[in-house]
Amino acid sequence: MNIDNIKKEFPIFNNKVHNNDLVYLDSANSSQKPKTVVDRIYDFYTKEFSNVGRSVHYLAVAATNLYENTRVSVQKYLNAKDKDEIVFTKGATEAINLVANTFGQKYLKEGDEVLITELEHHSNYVPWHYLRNSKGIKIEFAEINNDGEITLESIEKKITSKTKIIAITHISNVTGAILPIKEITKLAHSKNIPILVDGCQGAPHLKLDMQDLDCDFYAISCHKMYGPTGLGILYAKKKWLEDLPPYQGGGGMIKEVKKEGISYGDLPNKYEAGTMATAQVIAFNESIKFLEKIGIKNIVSHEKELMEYGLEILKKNNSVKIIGNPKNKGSVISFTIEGVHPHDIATILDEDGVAIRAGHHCCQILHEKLGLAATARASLGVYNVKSDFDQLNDSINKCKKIFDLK
Amino acid sequence: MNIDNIKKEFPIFNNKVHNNDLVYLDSANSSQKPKTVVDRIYDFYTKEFSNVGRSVHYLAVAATNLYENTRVSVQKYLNAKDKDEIVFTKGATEAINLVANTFGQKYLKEGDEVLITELEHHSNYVPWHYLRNSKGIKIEFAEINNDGEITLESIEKKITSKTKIIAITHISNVTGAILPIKEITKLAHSKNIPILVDGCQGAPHLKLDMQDLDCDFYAISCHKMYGPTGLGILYAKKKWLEDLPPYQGGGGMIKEVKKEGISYGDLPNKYEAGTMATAQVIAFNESIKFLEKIGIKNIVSHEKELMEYGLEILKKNNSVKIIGNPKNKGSVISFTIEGVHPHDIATILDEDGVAIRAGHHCCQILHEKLGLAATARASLGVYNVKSDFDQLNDSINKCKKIFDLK
Amino acid sequence: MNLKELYQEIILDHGKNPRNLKSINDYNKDAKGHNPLCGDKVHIYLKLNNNMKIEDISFEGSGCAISMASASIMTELFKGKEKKDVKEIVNDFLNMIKEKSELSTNILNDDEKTKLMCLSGVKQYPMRVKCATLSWHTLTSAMNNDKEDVNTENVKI
Amino acid sequence: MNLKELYQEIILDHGKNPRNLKSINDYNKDAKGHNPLCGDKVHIYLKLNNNMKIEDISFEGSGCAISMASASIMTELFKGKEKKDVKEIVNDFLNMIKEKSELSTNILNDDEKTKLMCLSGVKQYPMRVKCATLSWHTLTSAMNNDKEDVNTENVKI
Ligand SMILES: Cc1ncc(COP(=O)(O)O)c(C=O)c1O
Ligand SMILES: Cc1ncc(COP(=O)(O)O)c(C=O)c1O
Repeated sequence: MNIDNIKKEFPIFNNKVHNNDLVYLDSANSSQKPKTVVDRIYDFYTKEFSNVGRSVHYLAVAATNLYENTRVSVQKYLNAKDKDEIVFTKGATEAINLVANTFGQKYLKEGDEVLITELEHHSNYVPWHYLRNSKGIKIEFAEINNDGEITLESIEKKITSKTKIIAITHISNVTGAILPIKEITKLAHSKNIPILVDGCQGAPHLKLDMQDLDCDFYAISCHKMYGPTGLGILYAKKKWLEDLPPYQGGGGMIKEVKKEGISYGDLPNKYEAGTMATAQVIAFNESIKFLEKIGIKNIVSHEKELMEYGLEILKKNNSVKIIGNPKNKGSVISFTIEGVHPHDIATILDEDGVAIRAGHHCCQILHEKLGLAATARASLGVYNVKSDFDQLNDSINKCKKIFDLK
Repeated sequence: MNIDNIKKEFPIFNNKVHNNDLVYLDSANSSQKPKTVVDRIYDFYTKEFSNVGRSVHYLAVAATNLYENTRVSVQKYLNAKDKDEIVFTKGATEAINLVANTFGQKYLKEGDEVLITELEHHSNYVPWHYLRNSKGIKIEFAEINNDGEITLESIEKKITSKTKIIAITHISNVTGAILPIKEITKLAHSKNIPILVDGCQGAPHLKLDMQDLDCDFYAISCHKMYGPTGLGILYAKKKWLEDLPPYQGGGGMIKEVKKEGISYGDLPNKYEAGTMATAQVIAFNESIKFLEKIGIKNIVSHEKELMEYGLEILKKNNSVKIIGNPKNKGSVISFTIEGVHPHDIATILDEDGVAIRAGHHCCQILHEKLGLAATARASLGVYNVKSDFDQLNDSINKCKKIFDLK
Repeated sequence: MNLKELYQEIILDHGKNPRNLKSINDYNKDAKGHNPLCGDKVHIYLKLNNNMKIEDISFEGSGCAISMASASIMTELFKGKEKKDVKEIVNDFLNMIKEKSELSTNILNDDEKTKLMCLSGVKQYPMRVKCATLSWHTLTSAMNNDKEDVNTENVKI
Repeated sequence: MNLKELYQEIILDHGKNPRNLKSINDYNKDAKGHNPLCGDKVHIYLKLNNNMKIEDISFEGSGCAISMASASIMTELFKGKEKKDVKEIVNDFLNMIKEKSELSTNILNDDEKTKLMCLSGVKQYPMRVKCATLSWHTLTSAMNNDKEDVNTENVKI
């Protein structure tokens, strides 16, 4: 598969937006879907549909196998040790809630500290906040430096004898900073602290190797990874999944149910209560295949090249201020234009078919720190090309003209 | 839309199973999907895809409107008072967990009682069991009578001054008993006890009117209702959604986030954390349209006719023992054959293309009460026809022959 | 769609140089509004005199050109108006943004109407309607002495 | 696929009239197994004598024809066998069910092999493989003195 014309694998680009070609720069929000993924959903529902794991008839057997095949594909893609370390959830948000809830139940008590960062998405803050309310734990925030990065040192500074878990993003969805997860994990483990990584922005854009990263938990949103909506993945080391209590309760996750008590099923069923997102899981196998066909190496270098091109162009535009300047930067460029509110930028760009996002990107803590109510954000997917940035820049110039800026 | 040839709306029936026509009698497990629903998913992903509610560009605006349109359709279908009473979840299991967790947090303490029934699916028992463990509450079980029914009296008998909530199924997924929800709700409310209804089996088969039923919570699985997998609905009276604490935490459900604290968004966002199952919600609008086009009255009478026919045929078969004999019976017939294990029945039926389910159907409490390890279950959808029961009966006779029964 | 209709000269002017952007010392009514989607915030201050006339009105806040211009134009408009007329004018404005293309109230003169009509371009931009209406809802809330902040995710438009 | 291969005479016979369906009073090893999907349960009892020979073996439980027949045939087979041979026979059986179509061990004689081969029809019914293997996994667990019950959702086949 040639990455230079990968766009043709995505049917959405055959459509016009306000009579213009779609320039989609909102992949950090959600990625578009390759045709193979959408076709798989269609075929599954029209030719093979059945619920998973509960009946012995032909369709059910086939669906169960397909469902478990995806688990194995994901295991391999993440280089996880065991397929039972892959839990399907409804999204990264649920994956993080699952960990915060079950880890919190078992291991956190009043005065304990959870260490997160100023870069975190609300999804990796609110679930911990619940424990602040219910258990009286404390939340510490590792601070960003002037480049919008989190360094190993900024983490180290905030670790105390009360730190019970570290929960950090792999890539900031605002500054694009790539965090040194492997080093942070080593540090954390040297102090016996487990680490959760919010991999929403990391998973679609970086080579992933769970055994090498060695983190305890890794949360993924499939819809940002060329997969269907309503699906996420929690990778967790087996010892944790065996050790922690179950999360939601229902069918499929139990062993024996009596009026007096209940025993829970083994992994991975223990964390997959109720009917799962069968069709989505099965289709996600095609997303993995798609990524594997291009090859993560090619994706990384393609996106790096795009990123450099985009930064170069935008830096030349004297009204554009880029947010953050991390040495290791992946897949997102947030910016402001002095004199034009991001919301207005987004509306004007949209008229030209350029889709970006404006707002706080669910990172209010960071925006408060930066003293900004909102920023504009252009984010990349495999289907982007250099001319997308040319169009972005042209449309930014249109904003400037409308707002009478030089 | 003519219910007599509704099968042609479902592409799955164009496929063969072991060279036989598919006789799908496993709809209580999950229903098949009409073409309109599958097409909607396809079109959304290939022509209109964007995340919901977070960007101002064209695709995002359109997706947000489509998403909210489904909420309004569901509101109307359920005759709920307000669209904000409709919360999208990943399934009925999550919907029940949401209520048990948040109601439990706020209102349950040691010694309090939750009243459920012996008919309940594990999904409506395990979430309450968690509270037994964490808070020391008690779970009481209203008992079935000899016909496999739960009567108003059996509920009344178990209500004490400590009963804080009643959680019961609308239709048993084993005996098919339809519970007198309206009467039970009246009784509960007369004692100031709120009531949750597990509507998994009720929603696809009964006329629903939340304002008439007057229950406090109603949980639905969309995949059993001709909709996509990975989607459920919690109907809850507005006063509860306003009163109870939030469930999962993440993006979209907050108002203001600071390092010191968080305030939550208004309904319905408060309970929809993170990126939702956008495509599934949008496609579910087609499921509702499908149901409305046939008309629930026609569905009820069609399924009633089928049910009577099926019962008549199976009752004539001297080896078949039907489980339960409720006066009001909907959509499922569970049975055993003396001398043939349900698991063997299912395998033999499958060879003829007849898909049923064998096992405890996530109702171990009920099976223990009945003294059965497993039962076989045939369940109905709108696409079934009388000849499906003829085929079922023929295949049962094949079982008997293989096992040398008279 | 037409960006020129949305970003008219007068909107850009009010957006860049909002009138009445300050607090009032001796206000007797106020309310806060918030659009969580884009972070726009507004705080409306009102001084109602004994004759139930709006003696002074101002706002503080930050937001996009549309929301700043709308608040600026609104405060200009209401200075000197009677309390009893506020509801009718607000409703007329909201209707103009939502459904009709015209203003129909007799309380406003033609000049005032022309100025308000500048905001009608927003109708073609559904996601921006909330920007234009935030300050108006917040004004209503201030008049009603509501305790809850206005949240655009909550009000109908 | 062929139902006749799955439900052979001998399977139906053992399924209906399982041999060794009882507990042993003086057993010295035992283990429980469970297939949560269909509710099948088995409890294996073993009496190993001082010469490390299986002096007696029995089972209790309930389940489908396949699982009952498999347990029945298995207990018949192992009565009198040496402890050291159990592992090889179990593996050979599991391989036969999973991959190969033949039994290759030299420990079993032709009659014994023929009897075991009756269970090979299950290979074509993936959901039923667990029924056929439950008692075998449970036997292994009993020999190993495992503390955890066997759960077919957990073991590889
Ligand atoms: C009565 C009943 N309740 C709850 C459930 C669980 O629904 P889901 O698995 O879709 O969450 C089911 C279906 O399996 C059911 O039949
Ligand atoms: C860094 C980060 N974390 C978490 C999330 C939440 O993911 P989801 O909404 O898919 O659950 C997102 C995406 O919005 C994100 O960018």
